[in-house]
Amino acid sequence: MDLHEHQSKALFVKHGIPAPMGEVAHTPEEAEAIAAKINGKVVVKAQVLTGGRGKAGGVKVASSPAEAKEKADSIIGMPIKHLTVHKVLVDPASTIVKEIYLGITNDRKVGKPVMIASSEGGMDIEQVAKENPDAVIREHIDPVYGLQGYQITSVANAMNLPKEHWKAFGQIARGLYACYAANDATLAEINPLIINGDNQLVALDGKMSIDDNALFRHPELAAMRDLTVEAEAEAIAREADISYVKLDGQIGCMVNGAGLAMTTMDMTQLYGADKGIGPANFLDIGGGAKADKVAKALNIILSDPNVKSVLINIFGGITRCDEVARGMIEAYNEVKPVVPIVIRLQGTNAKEGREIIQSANIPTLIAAATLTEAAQKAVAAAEGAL
Amino acid sequence: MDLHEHQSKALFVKHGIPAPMGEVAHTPEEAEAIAAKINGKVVVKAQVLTGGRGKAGGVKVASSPAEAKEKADSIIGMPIKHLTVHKVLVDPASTIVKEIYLGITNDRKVGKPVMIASSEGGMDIEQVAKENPDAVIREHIDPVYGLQGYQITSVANAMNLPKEHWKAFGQIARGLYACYAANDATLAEINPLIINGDNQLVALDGKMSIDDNALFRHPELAAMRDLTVEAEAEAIAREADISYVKLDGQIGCMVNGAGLAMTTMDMTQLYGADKGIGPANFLDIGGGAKADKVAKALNIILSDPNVKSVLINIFGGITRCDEVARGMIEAYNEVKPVVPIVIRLQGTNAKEGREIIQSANIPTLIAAATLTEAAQKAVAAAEGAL
Amino acid sequence: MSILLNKDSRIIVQGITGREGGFHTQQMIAYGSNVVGGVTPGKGGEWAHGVPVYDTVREAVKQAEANATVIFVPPALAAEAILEALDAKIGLIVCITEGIPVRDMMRVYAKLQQSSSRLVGPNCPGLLTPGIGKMGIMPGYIATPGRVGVVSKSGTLTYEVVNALTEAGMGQSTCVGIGGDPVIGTTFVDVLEMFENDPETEMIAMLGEIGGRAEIDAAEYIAKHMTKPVAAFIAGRSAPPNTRMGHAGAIVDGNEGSAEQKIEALRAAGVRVADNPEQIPALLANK
Amino acid sequence: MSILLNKDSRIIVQGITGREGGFHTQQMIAYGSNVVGGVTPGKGGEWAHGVPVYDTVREAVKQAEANATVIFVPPALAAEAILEALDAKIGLIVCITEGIPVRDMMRVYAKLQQSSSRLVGPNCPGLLTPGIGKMGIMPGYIATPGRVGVVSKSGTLTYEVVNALTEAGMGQSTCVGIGGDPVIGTTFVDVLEMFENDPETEMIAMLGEIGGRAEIDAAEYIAKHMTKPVAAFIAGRSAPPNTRMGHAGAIVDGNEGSAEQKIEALRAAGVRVADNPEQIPALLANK
Repeated sequence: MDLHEHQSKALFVKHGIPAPMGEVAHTPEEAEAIAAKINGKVVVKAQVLTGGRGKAGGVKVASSPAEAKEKADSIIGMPIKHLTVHKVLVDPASTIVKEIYLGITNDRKVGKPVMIASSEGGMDIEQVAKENPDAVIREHIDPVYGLQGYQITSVANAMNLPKEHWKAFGQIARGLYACYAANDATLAEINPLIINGDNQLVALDGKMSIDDNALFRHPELAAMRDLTVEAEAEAIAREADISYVKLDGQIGCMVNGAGLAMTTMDMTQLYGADKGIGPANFLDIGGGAKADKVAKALNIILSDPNVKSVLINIFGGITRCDEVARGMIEAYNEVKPVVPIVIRLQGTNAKEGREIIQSANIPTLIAAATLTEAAQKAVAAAEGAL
Repeated sequence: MDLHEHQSKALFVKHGIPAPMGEVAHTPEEAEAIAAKINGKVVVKAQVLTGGRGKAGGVKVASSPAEAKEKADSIIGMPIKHLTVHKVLVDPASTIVKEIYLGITNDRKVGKPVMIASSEGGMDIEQVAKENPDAVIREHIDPVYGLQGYQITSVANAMNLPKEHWKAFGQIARGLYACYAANDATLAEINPLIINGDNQLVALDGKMSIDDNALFRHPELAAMRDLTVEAEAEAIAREADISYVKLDGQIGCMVNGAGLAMTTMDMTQLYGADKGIGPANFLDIGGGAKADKVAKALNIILSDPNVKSVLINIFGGITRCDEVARGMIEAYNEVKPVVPIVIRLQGTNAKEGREIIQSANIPTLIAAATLTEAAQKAVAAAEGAL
Repeated sequence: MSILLNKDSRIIVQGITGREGGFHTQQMIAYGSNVVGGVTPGKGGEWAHGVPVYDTVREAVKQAEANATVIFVPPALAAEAILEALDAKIGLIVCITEGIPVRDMMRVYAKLQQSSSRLVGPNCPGLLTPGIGKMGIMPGYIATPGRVGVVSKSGTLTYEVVNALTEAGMGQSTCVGIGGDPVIGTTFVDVLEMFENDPETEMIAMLGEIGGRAEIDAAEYIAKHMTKPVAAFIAGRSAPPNTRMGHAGAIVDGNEGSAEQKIEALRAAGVRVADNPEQIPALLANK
Repeated sequence: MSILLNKDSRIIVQGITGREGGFHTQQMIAYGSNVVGGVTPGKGGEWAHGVPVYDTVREAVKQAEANATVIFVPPALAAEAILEALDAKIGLIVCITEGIPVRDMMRVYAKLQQSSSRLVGPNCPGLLTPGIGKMGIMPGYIATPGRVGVVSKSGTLTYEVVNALTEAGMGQSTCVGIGGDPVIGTTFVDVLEMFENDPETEMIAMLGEIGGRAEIDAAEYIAKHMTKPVAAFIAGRSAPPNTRMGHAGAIVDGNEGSAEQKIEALRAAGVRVADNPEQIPALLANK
């Protein structure tokens, strides 16, 4: 789960990291009031959970409350990538003398957190990493012992940070690791960490991602989830414990298991790409799905107007295919979909499942034996409907 | 540093361990008032930093506030071993159905904390450990990962604790380890941990010792030090960063280094034992002692009226013997001791040091070349004064 | 000799009295796996599914001489269950549990590296050695003894391929689900090495996914060390590129992780990469 | 060959710019020790006592090819200093610092056991190899090259015995102060084993104290494995028995720890135990 900049920076401050203490505005008027309170130059920053905000015009400087209102008005409601901006952070403006990058994430190769730092911070840090890898310092952290002081010294040294800033940098690095560890983060990033006009280190922008698997022990973080960025279908899916991601194609997919769900998507693209047909979504209903879950999943898939056919691919392992088939018929009767549904059952009691589907005698319910056959039939059905 | 029972139990309660919530009384009247508040049977318990309190009559049950006052009166001021009781804990009395032992200490052999438990708790636990070692469970704890739930299960299982108590025991074991770790304890002990008449587990008595080396990061614990148990000389020594322990002999010792200090004591006993003469104290002045420290140490030694002679044994490593000799002369002139002082200087600039002592021409300042000679001369001097 | 699981394996189930643990214990026993007991704290002394329940793994090792464990305990307790198995010096630990916080797994991983135990998973379907037994949730009936080693990040996709192999008359030596979590005990490379050294395995089916660089590492290993033929499928070619927050992840992982890159690396290593998992038996048959 | 410290040792001093660290750096260099640098965070690039200062041990290893370190940093930071040396894979770590919290040392000890480094100390006078060099605070001039290995828990008592040996014309191969803290990196047994295997050591002087059971372990080791003569002194016969709080310590340590028990165990192992440390040279001379 990703946190907004203002949420991330609030957590940073809790861990002793200096950051501009602005406030969030949901309307231009609120932005104006905050700017008046700050009583100086401000930055109005779109709070959206995606990158490229700056390039999209989502960050603007304002010299007066009136100008802050005007800038906020232009930013709130603007689209950035596939998201709409619903709120802005109004921060006091800073003079930037130098931009540093400081982040922590998990390195799955070694099973440890890694601190990443560069004296060449800012938006182009990935470019720096590619073109001048030596300018990006990596320091692996023992997850049991935590970040040690000598590691911070080593990082500060390697990035050629002037020694007058080491003490402040140490406090920030310690704070960032503490913040990362205490919140089960998978990313905690300060970019840029600036040296400002007063020669102070300040976290100008911050990003954090929290491990979804750990949210059960962080109710206060779980409550920070921004529901406005979630499409309605995704919210419904999450409630029902279904993994759903909307895509741009025409074939709605319902599969048990993430790997097989991706594979099923791949198959619709493999056989449909030359006809401009591909997957409309990723959907994993998980193990042991019962009728009501199948119905919910079907509803979610069909809420996408682009869907021209549905491909249901169930490999019954522990799940029994006859049960899924019965659930499918129930769901069909409840949802009454108009688009054709190709259903392929394999594994435990697959034969019984197929018989149940066939004996239901629903013309838009098409059985398939193999995944290849199912994908081809789903493509053909979608094509027929195009 | 040892904590009193009431201090230890207060820390236990902070970590979720149920314990009787009595109060401390310094006078019989206070004890009466506390008993009145408790409004039921109470136990009046001497708070002294030594074992064998129960056998010495320092723990008494009282059925009424008046009786509590009476018992407190008999306990406050009583001597237990070499200590005087200055205060009592007045706890509500408990019905004891079963006594369990649960303690944590460090096992230096393996460099880890070890949890020790026995279903045969109470005062005779050491006896149990000797006679029936299998009745004492030992579970080593990884100091980095901490006590794990399965270890608690294993302990509960091995001590045949009825399963109805496992949950409560788990909470207490976790709490005890957390209390131990958070306070840099070297001992945290519940003895007895009882099953009371309501079938609840309760920490009836508690002991904690804190690592002196870690007190710098626990000012709140350092403030708990009971200064009333410290002899004045010991308090002065601690202030001056001198290690001093009063003993029963006649030869006051002043040495640099703990091992050499013990060795010097051993030598006085080796040559004096047959004459009933031995060390009057352990005293380590540490490294690089200067004149003022030598003077302080001399004052501390001479504050003991049993001292008949003094043995100063300095092995100058980094410390220069000439400096010590000069310091010694200064100290001598300041303190003007009447007892003879044997001084043996060895190591760096020993020759110069000896010359300084000799040229001072003080009759009660006797030089010696070897430790053996020094010990023999100190014994003779003490003998002469006997 | 199969890899990992064999006739000398004495399996216990951690979480045997739970719903999932209980069901799969029955399935494992029905498949003929040598399940010698289970562990549920507080239920020691009881019986479940015909085997004794112990309070701790240590007790199960002592009483039932367990040397392998399969873990079905809930995510909040699973990391500790693995630590318990490590502490009891269980040689083979298979963790099925999905949803373990990655921070917990990193702590486990540090301990695992100090031990001589093998951890498979977590968040995996486990192991299946046709004719010998299974540890985990793979449906036993889809497999048949033979000479294809199967290794996979995925669950149902594995079943799909195992089923296709069986239907094509190609049995399996061992099927291993390594799991798709960020921190796992056993990697593609580990399993490939075991298959390479296993005389009963003649060829390997490998099923990967987008994300991470495990398949790239596998390709490098195959190019350098493997003599046996490998066929692979990489799921997720149609998935849109991940829109990642921040830069740290990209800096650590570089640009690796897309299906195309993985497929390319595997092809360059001489692996036959299928467009469709149902092609795998054919790719292996034409060796 | 001496033990631990030798001609190939390239020594750094952690805490070189501190008062104690600086003084003893001068002493070590004056004695001829091969000090190649020092470490003080924030002072990298400066020079101290004629050697370069680095910000980190890692840097000192890289730039000065350090393979041995002696630690003089304050107690609150000393455990981390040891971890830093371990992380930089320094093979020989000598920690002089007194007063490190035991909890910190237990964490260090867990890490030490995963490494291949040797830690001597903490709270010890360090090492002295006459004619080669010293790491720590032992006064160099009292020692002279020879064939007696000295191992001790104590500081000045060691000097006393080394001095007595030198005055008796008996030089030393290496003098090792192992320190008296509850958790230490190198025990009597470790050093005795090194001396037993060191062709330059012919006989050993061992100086123990009351408390703990290290001398009992040493006696057991000597009885089983040592062929070279050992003379010992145990300090603290006149100390009153420790009045200990609680029972846990007594249960863990049993009744061991008194001088009498240690002396008895050592005598039973064939060790000549002195009543007086000044007897040690004579006890060794009459071998």
